[in-house]
Parts: sequence; C-alpha cells; structure tokens
Amino acid sequence: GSSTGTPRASSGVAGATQTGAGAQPSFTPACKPPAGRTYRVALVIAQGGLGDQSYNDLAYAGFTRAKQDFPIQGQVIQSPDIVSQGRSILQQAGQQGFDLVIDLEFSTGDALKEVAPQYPNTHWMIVNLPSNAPDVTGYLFDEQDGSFLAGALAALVTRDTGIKGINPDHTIGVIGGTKSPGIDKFIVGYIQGAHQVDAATRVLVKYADGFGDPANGKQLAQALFDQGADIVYQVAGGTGTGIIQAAQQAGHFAIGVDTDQDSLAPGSVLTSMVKRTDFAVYDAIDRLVCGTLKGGESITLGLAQGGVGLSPMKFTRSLVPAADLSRVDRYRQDILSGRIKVWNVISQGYPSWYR
Amino acid sequence: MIETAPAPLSGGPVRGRLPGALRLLAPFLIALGAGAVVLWATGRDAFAVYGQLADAALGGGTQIADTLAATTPILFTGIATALAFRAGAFNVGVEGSLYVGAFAAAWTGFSFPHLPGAPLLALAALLAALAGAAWALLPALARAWLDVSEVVTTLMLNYVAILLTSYLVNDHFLARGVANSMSPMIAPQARLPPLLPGSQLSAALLLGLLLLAGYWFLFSRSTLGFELRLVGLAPRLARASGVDLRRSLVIAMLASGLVGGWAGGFQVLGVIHRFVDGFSPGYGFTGIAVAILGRNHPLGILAGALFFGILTSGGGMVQLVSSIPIDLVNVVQGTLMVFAVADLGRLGWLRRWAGRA
Amino acid sequence: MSAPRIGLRGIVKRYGPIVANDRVDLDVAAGGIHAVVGENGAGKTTLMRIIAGLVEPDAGRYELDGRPVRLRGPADAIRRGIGMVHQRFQLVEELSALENLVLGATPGRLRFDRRAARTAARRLAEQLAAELDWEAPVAQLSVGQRQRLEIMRLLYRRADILIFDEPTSVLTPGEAELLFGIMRRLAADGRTILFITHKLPEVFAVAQHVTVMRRGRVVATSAVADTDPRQVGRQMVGEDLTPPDLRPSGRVGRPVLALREVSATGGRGEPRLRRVSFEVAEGEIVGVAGVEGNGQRELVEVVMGLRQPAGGEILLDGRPCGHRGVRERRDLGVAFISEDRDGEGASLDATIADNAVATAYRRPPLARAGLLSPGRVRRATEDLIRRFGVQGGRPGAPARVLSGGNLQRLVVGRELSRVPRLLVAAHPTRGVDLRGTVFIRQQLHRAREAGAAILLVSEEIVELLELCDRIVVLYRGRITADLPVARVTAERLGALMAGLAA
Amino acid sequence: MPDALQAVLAAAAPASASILLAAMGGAVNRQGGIVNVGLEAKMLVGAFVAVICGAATSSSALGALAAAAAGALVGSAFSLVVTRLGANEIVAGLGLNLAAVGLFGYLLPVVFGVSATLSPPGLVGLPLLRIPLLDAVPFLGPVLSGHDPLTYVSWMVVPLTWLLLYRTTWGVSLRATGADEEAARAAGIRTLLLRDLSTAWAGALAGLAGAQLSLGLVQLFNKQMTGGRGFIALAAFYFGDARPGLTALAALVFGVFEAASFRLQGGELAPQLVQMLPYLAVVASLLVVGARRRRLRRRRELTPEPGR
Ligand SMILES: Nc1ncnc2c1ncn2[C@@H]1O[C@H](COP(=O)(O)OP(=O)(O)OP(=O)(O)O)[C@@H](O)[C@H]1O
Ligand SMILES: Nc1ncnc2c1ncn2[C@@H]1O[C@H](COP(=O)(O)OP(=O)(O)OP(=O)(O)O)[C@@H](O)[C@H]1O
Ligand SMILES: [Mg+2]
Ligand SMILES: [Mg+2]
Repeated sequence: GSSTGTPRASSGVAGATQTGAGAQPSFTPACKPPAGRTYRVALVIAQGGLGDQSYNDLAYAGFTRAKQDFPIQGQVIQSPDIVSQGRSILQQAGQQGFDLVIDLEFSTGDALKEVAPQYPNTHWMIVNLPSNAPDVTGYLFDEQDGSFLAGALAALVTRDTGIKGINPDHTIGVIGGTKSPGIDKFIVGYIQGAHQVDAATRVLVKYADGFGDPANGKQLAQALFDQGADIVYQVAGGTGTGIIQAAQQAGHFAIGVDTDQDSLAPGSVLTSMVKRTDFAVYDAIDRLVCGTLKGGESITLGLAQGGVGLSPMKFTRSLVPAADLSRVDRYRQDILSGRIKVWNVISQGYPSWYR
Repeated sequence: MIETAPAPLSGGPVRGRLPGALRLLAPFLIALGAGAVVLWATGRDAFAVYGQLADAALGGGTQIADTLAATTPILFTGIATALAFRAGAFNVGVEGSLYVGAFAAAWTGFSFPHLPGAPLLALAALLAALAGAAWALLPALARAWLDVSEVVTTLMLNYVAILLTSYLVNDHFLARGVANSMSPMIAPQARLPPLLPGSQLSAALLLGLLLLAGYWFLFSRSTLGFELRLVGLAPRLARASGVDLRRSLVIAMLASGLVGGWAGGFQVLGVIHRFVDGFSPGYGFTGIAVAILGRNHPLGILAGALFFGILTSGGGMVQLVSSIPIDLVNVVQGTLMVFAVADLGRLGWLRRWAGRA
Repeated sequence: MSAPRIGLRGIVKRYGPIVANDRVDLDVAAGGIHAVVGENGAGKTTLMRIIAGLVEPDAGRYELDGRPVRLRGPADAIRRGIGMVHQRFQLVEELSALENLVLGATPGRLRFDRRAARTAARRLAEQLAAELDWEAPVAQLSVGQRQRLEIMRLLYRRADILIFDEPTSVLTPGEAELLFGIMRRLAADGRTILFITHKLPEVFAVAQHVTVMRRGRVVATSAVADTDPRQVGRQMVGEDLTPPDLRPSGRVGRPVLALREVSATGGRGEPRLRRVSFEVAEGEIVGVAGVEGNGQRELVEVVMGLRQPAGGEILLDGRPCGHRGVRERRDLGVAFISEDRDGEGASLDATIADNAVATAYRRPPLARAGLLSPGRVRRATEDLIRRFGVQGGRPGAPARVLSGGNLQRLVVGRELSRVPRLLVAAHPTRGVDLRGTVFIRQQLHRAREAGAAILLVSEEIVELLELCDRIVVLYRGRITADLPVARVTAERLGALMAGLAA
Repeated sequence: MPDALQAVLAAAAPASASILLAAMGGAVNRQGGIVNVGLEAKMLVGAFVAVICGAATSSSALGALAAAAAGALVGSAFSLVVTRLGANEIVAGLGLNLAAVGLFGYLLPVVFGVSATLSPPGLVGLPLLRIPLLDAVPFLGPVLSGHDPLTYVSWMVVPLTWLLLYRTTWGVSLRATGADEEAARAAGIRTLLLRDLSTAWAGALAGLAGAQLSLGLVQLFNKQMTGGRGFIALAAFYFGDARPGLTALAALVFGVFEAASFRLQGGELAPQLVQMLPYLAVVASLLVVGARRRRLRRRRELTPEPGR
C-alpha cells in the first residue's frame, strides 16, 4: 500500500496552452541545501547500459545536473551483468551507507523489496515500479498518455495530403527497440491515440533488435515507408537515430522519443514524445537534500506534471493545420480530466486488441 | 571438410619450459601487465585501479561471495565448451543452450509451485539439461552425418535461442506489472539454497565444482573420456582403433549442450529466480575464452572462470567507490584476454632481457 | 683432388638426452650417388635435415665445396642448390600438382602464370620420363607420383644436391626401379645425390659410395666397389644377423576370414575391388601381392570395416560381418597394422602411451567397467616399449619424437600385444631397419604359430616368399592368382604383379 | 508480389554489403589459416574512423579510405599477436571485440561529449549511384542500381578475391600456408608474413564494411552499430568453406532473408519468430547442401560393380 505524492515541480504549468506540449518541469532546487553536508548517491544503470540514448542516458543526464546543483558525491554503477549482479550491487550500496540509491533496473524490483528494509538509513528510488517498501520511492511515468497524443497527431497528419511528404493512404508506423511491456506501453498508447482520431488508421508495428543499431532502424523504417506509412514513431533509443535519418531521406516524417529530437532533422521530425526521466532523478535528489523524500510513496510524472508530453514542434508547427493542433490539445485536456483513459500495459497487461 | 575446429583448439602447443602450475598462471600475469599499459595510457594509476578492483572483488566476505557468484555461470559454460573442444567439436552454441536451459528451469520453477523443494529442483535441473542438450542435437547430427560445420549452425542457433525465449516470455509467460520482459518468480522452494546470506552465492557453485571434478574424472579416468580425447586429437587413429567417430562427436556435443543448459538453469534457480529476456551478458562466449585459456585442463578452467568472475564482479562493484567507468574495465578485460593467450616468451629480445635481469 | 661437394666436420645434434648425431664426419663427392644406411634411430634423417638446413647442428663445421657455410633455413639451402625429399612428403595435399611445383619458387611475380608453369612442368616430366595429372590435387596422386613431383620441385628450383630419405620404403618394386633410373640420370648430369635406405641390395644397385651410421656416429664410409652387403650389414648392426627360420609349421586350422565376391568402389565411385573371394585360416599367413593402387587399400579397409563393401559377403569365423563396424570386428579378435602409419596406425600428436593403448584401453587390465587406470596404462606402455625394443621416447612424450622405425615397432607391438584371431598387416616393415624387419617378421611368424590367421599385404617379394603359406595376387581389383608359396618364384610373382599372364 | 520481391532485393543489396565485405576478408584470412573472430572490432573501428575523417575532410571517399587503412592497421596489430606471439586467434579476437566496444564507450563521452551516437557537423554520406543503363532494366533496375559505391565495391570484391586466391602466386602461397604450414615453410614461403598480410587485408575490408555502415546505410557512428554483423560474416565464410562464391552466397542469403523479415514483421507471426528467419535460413541451406553432398557420396560408394 503506498500513498501517491505529487512532485512540487509541476509548478510551471506555463505552456499548457498550445498542443500537447505541456508543463515544463523546472530544474531548480526546492530549498537551499544545508551547508557542510554532502550526500552520497548511487545511480544503478539498467540493462542496455549507458549509451542507449534513451532511458539510461536520460536518467544519467538528470543525475549530472543534480551533481551541479546539490552537494552530492555521486557514483554511477554500470554492471556488465546487471540482471544477475543487481541484487549484490544494491546490497553493497546499502552496506556502504549511501544516502540514496537510484535503481533504474526493473528486474531488481523484488530484490529491492528485500534489501531496502535492511538499511533504514538509505533511501531508495526505483523507476516505473510503484513503491514496494517503506524506504522505497517509486517514480511512474504515463508514457502511454504522451504516446496517445503522438498517435493522435500522426493519425491527423497522415490524412492531410496537403502536407509535403504525406501520402493518401491512412497508414502510420511505430518501431520499438525490443519487444517488452516497457516499450509496448508506448506503442499501445500510440495506437489508441491514432484510432481515437480515426479507427480506420492503419498502424504498422515493428521491432528492432536493440537500442544501438541505427542501420537496423533505418532498414525497418524504409520497410514501413514501402508499406505505405508516412509517419513513424521511434521508441528505440540509438536505433531511432537511423529511423529519423530514413524519414529525412524518404521525405517522410519521424516522431522522436524521450528527449526533444525535433532538431536532429529539422522539419522531418514531426514531434517528439518527451519523457523526463532526467527530471525524476533530479527530483528525487532534490527531495533527499531538502529532506522531503519520505519513501513508501509512488510519484507519478504524467501530462499534468510535464513528466511526459509532446515537444513544442519548433520546426513543424507551421506545417500542421491549427485545427489538428488544437484537436490534439483537446485530447490532452480529456486525458487530464479523465474523460479519456489511455491503456497502461504495465499496470493493466495487454489489451485484447494488441498482442 | 571434416576438420572444422581451428588447429589451436586441439590442446594448443605447450608453452615455454615453465612447470605445470606456473604455466597455467603465467598468462594471467602477462595479461595484467598489458592491462596496466592501457590504464596508464588513459592516465590512471594501474596499481590503484587493480587495488580497488581486487578490493571490490575480494576485499571481504560478501565481496568474495559475490565474485564466486559471478564465477559460477562462467565455470559451467567453460566446462561445457571444453567438453566439446576435447572431442574436436568447436561448439560455439553454449550461449544458446544456456538460454533454453534457463527458460526450462524458470518454467518448471513457476509452473509447479505445489511440488516440494527437492523434486522441484531435480525436475528443473533435469529439464534445463534436456533443453540444453536438445539445442545441441541438430548441430551434432549435422556435423556427424552431413559434415556440416558445427560452427555456423551453433552460432546461428544462439540467435534463435535468444529470440525463441524472448518470444516465449513475452507472449506466454510474462510477469505482470513490470516494464521489462521477464517471467514470474519461481516458487520459493525452487531456489537453490544460498551459501552466504546477503550475497548471490548459491549452491550452484558447489554443483559447478562437482561437475569440474566429474570433468577431470571423465578425461583422466574413464574409457569414454579417452575415446573423446582420441577423437579430438587423432580422429583417423581413433577410427581405425574402433572408435565410432559419429557417436563420440554426438556424445561430446550433447554433453556440452547439457552442461550449457545447466549453466543457464542454475543461474535462474540460484541467482535470478526467474527468466529475464536477454539476461546473459555472453556467458557462453566467455566460456570459449575460459576453455581455451585453461587449455581444457580442469584447473585451467577453474582459474579462467575465477579470472573472469573477478573482473565481472570487481568491475561492477568498484564503481561504488571509484569513478572508473565500466568501459575502461572492458578495455582492460579485452586486453587481458588478448595477452593472456599470447606467449611473450617468443620475443627473443624479451627473453634475452629477462635473462640479463 | 678438389674439395668434396659436401663436407661435414664433427657435427653434433642432441635432442634432450638423446645424441642424434655424435661428432659426425662426412665427405660427399660431386656428381655421384652416395647411400647412407643404419638402423632405426641411428641419426640418418637428422643428419640429412642438417645438410638441408632444416636442423641447426649444436656443434661442428659444414662446408660446401670446401667453404664453410651456415644455413639459415631450407629456403637458404635451396638457394644454394640443396634440396631434400622427405620421408613424409612436404606437399600441400589441397593444392594441385602444378601449384605445388611452383610453390614458393616464383618470387616477385604477382600473377600466377599457369601457362609458363605448365611448360616448365612438361619439360621436367620429359626429363624424368614421368607424366602425371598436373591439375589434380596432390591428395589424388599415388605415392610414387607424389615422390616424382617432389623431385621435380627440387629440379624446378635448380637443386643440384638432392637428398632422398628412404625413398623406396614407400615404393613398389616397379616404381623403385623407375626412381633408380631417375637417380642415375640425375647423377649423370653431374648432380650429387644422397640416399637413405634400409635395403642393402638397393645400395649396391645404384650407389657409388655408402656411409654406415650407428647410434649417431659414422662407423664407416666406403666405395661400394670395395665392400659387400654382409660387411655393411655387420657394420650397421655391430654383429652378424643370422636370418631366422620362419618356415611355417603348416598346421592350418579352420578358416577365420572368408571373402565371397566382395566388391568395393573408391572415393570417386570408380570400382576398386571386383568380386574378390579367398580365405585365411588359423595358423596361416596369406599374402596379398600386388602393385600399389590395385585395390589393396580398399581390400584392407573392407576387411577392417573402415569401408562399406559395395557387394559380396565377408565372414569372420563363419559369421557374416560385412555390416559390422571396426570395434565389433576388433572385439572378435581382429588386429590391424595400417600402411598409413602417421594417420591410422599412430598419431604423432598423441603421447606414446596414448598410441600404445589406443586399441586396448577398453579391456582389462587397463580398464574395468569403463574406468581407466592411468598407472596400468603407463606400465603397459613401458612393458610394450621393452618387449618390442622401441627406442627414443618415454610414455609421456609425444609420438613425433620417435624415429620412423621405432614408431612402427610401437604399432606392431600394440597390435600383437595379445595373439589376435585375425591380423591384417599392411606393409608392416616399411621404413624399418634390418634388425627391426627381422624382429617384426618373427613376431608375425610367432602369431601364426600361436594360431592367428594373418592377412599380409606387401609389395616386398622377399617378405612374401619368406613368410607366407599362400599368396593371392591382386591386379586391377581382381584376384588373378591364388597359390601355395611352394609353387611361386620371385620371377613368377613379379610377372603376376605386373599383370602379365601367369 | 513481384514488386514486393523487388523491394526486398533492393533493400537487401546495401544491407548485406557490410557483411559481404567483412566475410570476403575473413575468407582470405581463413584460407591463410587464421579464423578471424575480431572482424566485429575492425568494422567498428572502420565505422568510427570513416565518420571522423569523413567529417574532417568533408569527403566520404577519404573517410572510406581512412576506414580501410585503420582496419588494416588494427588487423596487422592483431595478426602480430597471433602469428608472432602465438596467441590463440579465437580468444584474442573475442578480446579485441570487447576492447573495441569498451574503447569507444570510453572515448565518446570523454572526448566527444556524446553517449553513444556521433554525427559530427559537415559529415557527408556516400552518394547513391544510379547506373545509367542498368537503371532502365525492368525488374532488376531498382535492385542493381541506386546504391552507395561501397555496395558495388562489395560485389566487385567477390571476383577480386577469387583472382587473388587462385590466380596470383600470393594466393597460392597463402592457401598453401593455410592448408599445411610446415610444407609451405619448407617450400621457402614466409608463412608468418603471408598470414599477417592476409589479416591486414581482412582488416581493411572489415574497415570498409564499417564505413559502408556509417557512411552508406546511415550517416553517423554508434558504438554498437556493427550489431553482430562481424559474427554473421564469420558464419558466412565458415558456410562457404572460405571459398569466395559460396561465402558471398551465404552473405546474400542472410541479407535477403533479413530484408524479408523486416517486411514480414507486423503480420500474424510474433516479431521474434519472424526475426529468426535469416538465421534459420542459413542453417537450413547448410543442411540442404550437406544432405545433397552425402547422397552423392553414398550413391558413388555403394554402386556395386556390374557383373560381366
Ligand atoms: N579423418 C577424419 N577426421 C575427422 N572425422 C572423420 C574422419 N573420417 C571420418 N570422419 C567422420 O566420421 C564419420 C563417419 O566417417 P565415415 O568415413 O565412416 O563416413 P561414411 O561411413 O563414409 O559415411 P556415410 O555413412 O555417410 O557413408 C563422419 O561424420 C566423418 O565426418
Ligand atoms: N624432433 C626430435 N625430438 C626428439 N628426438 C628426436 C627428434 N628427431 C629425432 N630424434 C631422435 O634422434 C634419434 C635419431 O633420429 P633419426 O630420425 O635421425 O633416426 P633415423 O636414422 O632417421 O631412424 P629411421 O631409420 O627410423 O628413420 C632418434 O633416437 C630419435 O628418437
Ligand atoms: Mg498518409
Ligand atoms: Mg629417418
């Protein structure tokens, strides 16, 4: 049982106006760090390792940022064999009396449940799992919501042959780095969003063989374009850079993920589904330093908090009819108000319509 | 083409004039020297780093336990690979056997929660072994009857095994509520008892050592072992002496796959306690290095497995105290591998220099 | 008179404890054939390898035309015109004859000029009056052809000192004659030829000088004209060898091996055995006479179970066994001395002990219930080494340290360590010295007298006549004659082997 | 259907080029007696150098050349350890791969300030060449035309390799070295040097393969971008018994089935099952080849001598 806290960061609900581009969480310390005390924080990197240009890299970015803003001594632990070694790493981190251990590896969730209680002086943070022990804080992302908006936008745009690079058939695509619930959470949201706009939209799904093979990503994207897609959502980290290049060369569109990738190929990246893992890490450290990290709670970073959302579309906003943009924004409001419920693969399992 | 295994695999030339034990040790010393060069090249104090590594890997009870835990799967894959090499079969498919074995064990573990511990463990081990051996069957038969290079088939089947288990876990046996692809937990009674609470070290290590003893016994005390050795060393003599080359080849490959299956199975039963998609960092391939480093000799295999175990566990843990990135550890480990098999004794000038010094 | 073409002074070569060459002095005159004889392990090959630049002497002086030289490897030797035809041919089996001919001898040029090579090849072939299929991979050439190819390689490299290490040990009588013709012609052209053999008649047939070695030393060098076989034999062995009495007692029992209309085909599907039928009985040695390549190998393989017969029936003690594998036959008491010593007979990489027990490791006393006793294996090996006089290596050493003849003693000892029901022996005395030859023939004789049935494949007419009760002649895969030894003479046998009507 | 097939083939051509290049180098290396497990590393080095030099000189051609040179360099170093220090080529190769991945993982953040992907400004990819006449051919046009230069190089390397191995003294000597080193040395061949050269050559081709990935298929470097292609190349030359034709065939079979699998994905079959396709295709074709060989052999061995 864990109450659900809300991050104070949702402060600047500034740009909630235009499109899906929602709140921008602010990277500013919530308090003045107490002088003369340095905190020891460990960041345990997940399967796939640094360089996935996705989940791990983002968390690491937030971690480095926090190191600048707070008096912390941070260690990044990357194991060649995290799945087997994860538990030992947590155990030894606890033994060495770290103040906060940030665990990015999902498969160590159960280990954490057993290890955390042994070290009451250490705080623990885990991503994408609800808190499962007193000292453990869970950070949850509503990637499905952001992906829903991406899917809706894509479905709208793919019908609009007025836009250069858009073909007549209502087909869009998505490429996942690997087949796993964490990725399908994006994909299912994307499909649901597309079908919300037009149930007839064809959404083609393909998976790459990892997060570091851009050539592979490019070939998959080309296969999608051959099959009539003109917009491809990439949920594949480093592999996605190849997908974006494919879109650029084919004169079609890609949709970026995790960070705002619109500038990677200006005009060819329709938008990006931004996910602020970096902020989650920053926030946890912030709370640690400010003494507000209670533990035993799960913090959700969704559209409302700016944990997920669409990019401002710096280069493509002009291409897309205002009507479409505002329609996407309406969907956003509906999700916030709960009028639209987007399917969450992780908490709900797979929907009957996606296997 | 019958002789698919590259020459060096048949034991390899006896190096230098060093006595047995030292001969097995020498490469590791040379290798550490080479690794030091890399470290200094990246502006780090090699001694300090090695010190921290050693401390992280061996600095205390838990550290040693975790290192031994990291050694266990490599010990299994090392034995598995050596089994095939000895008989002249270059099986690079241990990784594949490991995956299917791991899955079989996990499946047993979570499918029969009502069975008591002992029989459940036995069943899991049995199915892991069967799965692993089955994975080596096709390459074995293809090599024996069709003279099809086992290198290609086993290498390809590795990818197939990884994809197959990924399919099974994603589409049929997925644990709820987590972001990555993994099976449900195995029943508690299906876990191998830990040797040291608070560490990952499980009884699997003992099984591994037992297996190693069995490996030694097979090749130095049994007629079957003699046959397999003869086939690997002198196939034509073996054939003329009445050894059935096909049978030996198949036996060796299946034994290799079986042990590979255990490598994965016991990793699941002892450490991970579930199947996780793509969990292996390449234990199977490390096993190749271990077998060759150890010249298929039981003690050599043990030394090789420990060597990599220390690097894996130390390389991970050292980051808790120092800022040496894993990539640098990989560079060092890679260099270590290269030079561990090099014979600096062949460098005339070095020998002379050593002679003078 | 001018300095000798080759002059060796106090050459010493040690291998661990063994002194392979012990203060050897040797002069070889230009433009002649110089024979080197000696028992197995006497150091002949080692000495020749030193001359050919393959082995560095530990001490001593090496002169060419009176000028001291220090060879830096075989390439250097070849540049100075010295080439060697080894006991084990140095040909690359996978490559074609033509490619082998020019291999390593076309420096600088990138393009492999087949036409030029072929013309050179044809010229050499004419010079040696020996044609062969230049495009075929060497693996498909007969032993004789390979040897001639080796010779042509040396000539292609303009060698004028040619060293032959037991060239005739692998040749049929006919091919040996061919070789001698070639050697004489080369000598006549002023080339210098060194020639190792265990067969004294050959020495007196072709050589002008003969050097005798014993235990690493040169005990005598003399002009052939001034000596005789008995004297040379005595110098080799150190004593007179009284030829043993190998006459059969004639107590022949029930048939052990029976072939009925057995056919077999070779690797490329060509027929090799055509409806062969004969029997071998207890206490009988049946010789298979024939020139290499007339089906002997296939016959042996079929009998051993190494090759599936294409037709016909093979009976062991009356029971059909055409379908049985090698092991089953060995378990029925079949033993096998292969003509292919370094492959099927023994393994140079395996230890002497491994080789010694390669066929007995499954039986008590070495093994019980699948468990092997290393102690027993070692003792069995030492026992074998003692009983069959294998010299030059301990059980733990790799078999490659053994000289050719000693390795053969090891193989023979292994197969005869217990009296077999049937012994299949192919060229058992190839490359074995006088004493060893006598010894091995005695072993075969004893086995026969102990009731073994023996199938002896050989090209040595002497050996066949000396040992056999009956001789069958194999020509073009057919049995062209099956005679009791009393009814054959050397001449008649030679004619039959050559396919001339009896 | 035909245009689906056409699309697959057109996609397979550039996709298999890197494997083809690396496999050809590996084949030559293997003929010389060295099993090159380190191709992966050399491809990675090539891909990296190609991007760096390509950007620095803003010429993709120079980038590719530099990649080849770098590959050859690494290859030679690797070879020396094997030939002169008697290192076991398998372990050394695996070690090299590990070291390379680690090296770039270390360099990218420290030196270039990126985590995995490097696409420096001014980087120009290889052009896509339209072959005038070929272009017009009905079905084959798009298949054979419109690829990057290195793809065409990869095709030309196949006959080149054949010439190298069977029509040059160098090739003959190399094959002799691989088949029977002792005999080759006795024939006066400098076997070690020859092996080093063959490994350098393999390195150069692997380097080009890397360049084809990082300048041809995509225009950027990623520390994992070789994605195991070096091992597929290994399988290819084992498949082809190190003979150019068969090796190339294996590489193309893999490429075609991979391209096909990309298009089959998204159907009824689970993605992982579809992804197995290229690997299973390689195994299956090996079994077919083996089975046919065996049937022939047995028929030959077991035809009884016809009675007169
Ligand atoms: N010299 C050798 N080295 C290694 N393996 C060998 C050797 N000779 C035979 N083999 C293997 O032993 C097995 C049986 O060999 P054998 O020559 O008996 O085949 P075979 O009986 O001709 O086969 P088939 O039954 O297909 O005709 C084959 O797998 C072959 O690859
Ligand atoms: N490479 C080696 N290592 C160790 N011992 C060797 C080696 N080569 C030869 N010997 C030993 O040196 C001695 C002479 O060997 P060598 O081959 O010269 O004899 P040989 O006269 O040629 O005998 P054979 O007539 O049987 O060929 C033998 O005792 C042999 O065991
Ligand atoms: Mg459209
Ligand atoms: Mg000799």
